[in-house]
Amino acid sequence: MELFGLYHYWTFAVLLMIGFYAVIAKSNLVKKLIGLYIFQSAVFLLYITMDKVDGGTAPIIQDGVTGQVFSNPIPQVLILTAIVVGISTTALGLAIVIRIKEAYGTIEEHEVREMDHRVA
Amino acid sequence: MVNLFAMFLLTLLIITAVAIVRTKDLFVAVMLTGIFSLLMSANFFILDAADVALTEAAIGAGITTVLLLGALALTAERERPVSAPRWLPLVVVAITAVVMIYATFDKPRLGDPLAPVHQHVAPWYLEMTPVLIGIPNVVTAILGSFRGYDTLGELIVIFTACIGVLFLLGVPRGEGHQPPGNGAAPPDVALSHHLIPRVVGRLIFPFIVLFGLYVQFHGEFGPGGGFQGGAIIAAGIVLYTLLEGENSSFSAVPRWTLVAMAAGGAILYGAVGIAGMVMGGNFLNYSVLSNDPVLGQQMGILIIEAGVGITVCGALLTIFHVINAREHC
Amino acid sequence: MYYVVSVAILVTMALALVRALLGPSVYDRVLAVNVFGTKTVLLLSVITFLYGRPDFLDLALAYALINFIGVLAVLKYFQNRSIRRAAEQKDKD
Amino acid sequence: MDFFDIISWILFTTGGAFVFIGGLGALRLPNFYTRLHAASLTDSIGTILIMTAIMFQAGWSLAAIKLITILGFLMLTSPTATYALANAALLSGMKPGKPEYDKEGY
Repeated sequence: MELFGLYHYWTFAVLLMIGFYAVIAKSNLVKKLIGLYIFQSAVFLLYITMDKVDGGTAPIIQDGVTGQVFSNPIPQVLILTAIVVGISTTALGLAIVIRIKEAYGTIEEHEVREMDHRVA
Repeated sequence: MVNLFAMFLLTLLIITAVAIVRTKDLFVAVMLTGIFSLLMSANFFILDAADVALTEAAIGAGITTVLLLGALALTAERERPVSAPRWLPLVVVAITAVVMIYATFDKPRLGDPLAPVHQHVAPWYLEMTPVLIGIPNVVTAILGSFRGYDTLGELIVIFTACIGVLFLLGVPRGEGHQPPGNGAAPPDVALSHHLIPRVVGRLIFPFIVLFGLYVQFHGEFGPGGGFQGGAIIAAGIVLYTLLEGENSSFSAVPRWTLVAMAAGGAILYGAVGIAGMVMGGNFLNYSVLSNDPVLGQQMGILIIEAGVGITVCGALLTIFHVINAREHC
Repeated sequence: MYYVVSVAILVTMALALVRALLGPSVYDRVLAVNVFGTKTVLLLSVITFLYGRPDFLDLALAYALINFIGVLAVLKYFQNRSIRRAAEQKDKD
Repeated sequence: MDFFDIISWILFTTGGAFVFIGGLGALRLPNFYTRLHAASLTDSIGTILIMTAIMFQAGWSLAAIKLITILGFLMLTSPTATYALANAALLSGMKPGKPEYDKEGY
């Protein structure tokens, strides 16, 4: 049962590597961005996993209830902002991909590279 | 028992991620990303992070899908097969995964109260928030006051991303572009002839905005705050745009307002910091804003959360409109 | 008793995920996402009571309001795609 | 165990059963429209039953009002989403009644 306490971390490692695989092995640029999204979600999961305390509850103090154990609020603060920043930067990446499509007519990395070589 | 549920959800999460990477159809990948986000949010909630789960809900349920679909409409829907060998990245990834899983055996197990992360500043924040700031939600207190400088930085990043998207896509298309059809681009018909979605959408649109405002201003007492509230209001206006078309949306919320919102929220945040300096404190020290330091902190947090909400809403809507307008020009 | 209903919801989520993976048409996948969305609302509501913190029902409320937008975005995407395809067809003729 | 607990037990069990049957139908039925039918109908009744059961547990409080609101919005949006989906599928040329269609289904 002790080992199951690490299951969250294993999921983090596997998800991180799935996202990483999409970034390095896929040629499609939108797919690479989705891979990056999985990658960053894995990091979010790692941080949020670390905030949990046994028998704890979310760090919002309730009126008239004493003796509660609260989970750690700091990872939550970091990830809360990171989620919104994540979607903004993903949108920036998508904007670059759209411009690449307009300039090259394709969003496959190897085709873009071939065209660059032909020009050079 | 809840931990078993969490493990089940995490397993589903891995299956979804594998399917996202394996599928050749990008539309399917976007749909599975929606499921991925739902699972992620449920996991965050089970791990006691209600604020984070609400953020993931506000962003992942509407805005992510809409932006990705907008990008797909402008690029391609299917991935082309590659002939290059695949085994090298697979081997690299597998080895790294094994190393990382090996490294996790040194980590404290889930929920260990003696883990190093719980020893340092967190107990101080939990203890001092009721004394110094006097609001129940410790997450909002850290976000707005103790770590206000970080949050200002994050807000500037969101604003910069919005400016970047405007630079890349806000300009008209180049000379070589020929719109499909006989010279005329497809008009933006929206969903105006789908009567039932339109009626229901119009019915719930005000409730989404109202709920967004509730989340925005109830952030001191429950899960919520500027990031979630701004994203929910943005999602509501996206719904309106989907139903009624770009033009009606711009007559309700003009384009310049959105850019002004994206900039104005960040300026408001900075202005609170400078006001603190003028009144004799440090940058972003709200205690000096009022005679009672606790009241000053509460006022400061309320105003900077409003600034965050305004910027997030403006930036997300600007990005959405710019990508959407590209489709119809 | 919260556990019983949670297990039913979780199993249904798994079934919906299988449907999303199998397809075969894109509409089946959108349907699966939709089913998944409502199941998430139910699961979150049940877990708030399991944890004894009913003030977190805001989360389920957010999903109940916002899930709808995804389906409408898909509907609009299909509609624009058929318009685009018709225009391309006309170009070819 | 008092009267409300027994009612919630019954509602929870039937609701869970409906939800599960709906999931099973969405997986096993032969074509898209039948799957849509199974998923949407059981979704509605399952949601109503489970939400009512939680309301009996919550008692008369702010939580109960929030639950009623959630139920109301789900009752509005979920059938609309189903309608929109069926409409999109029909317009794309997928005919009801045909047991199978081509693999991509566009």
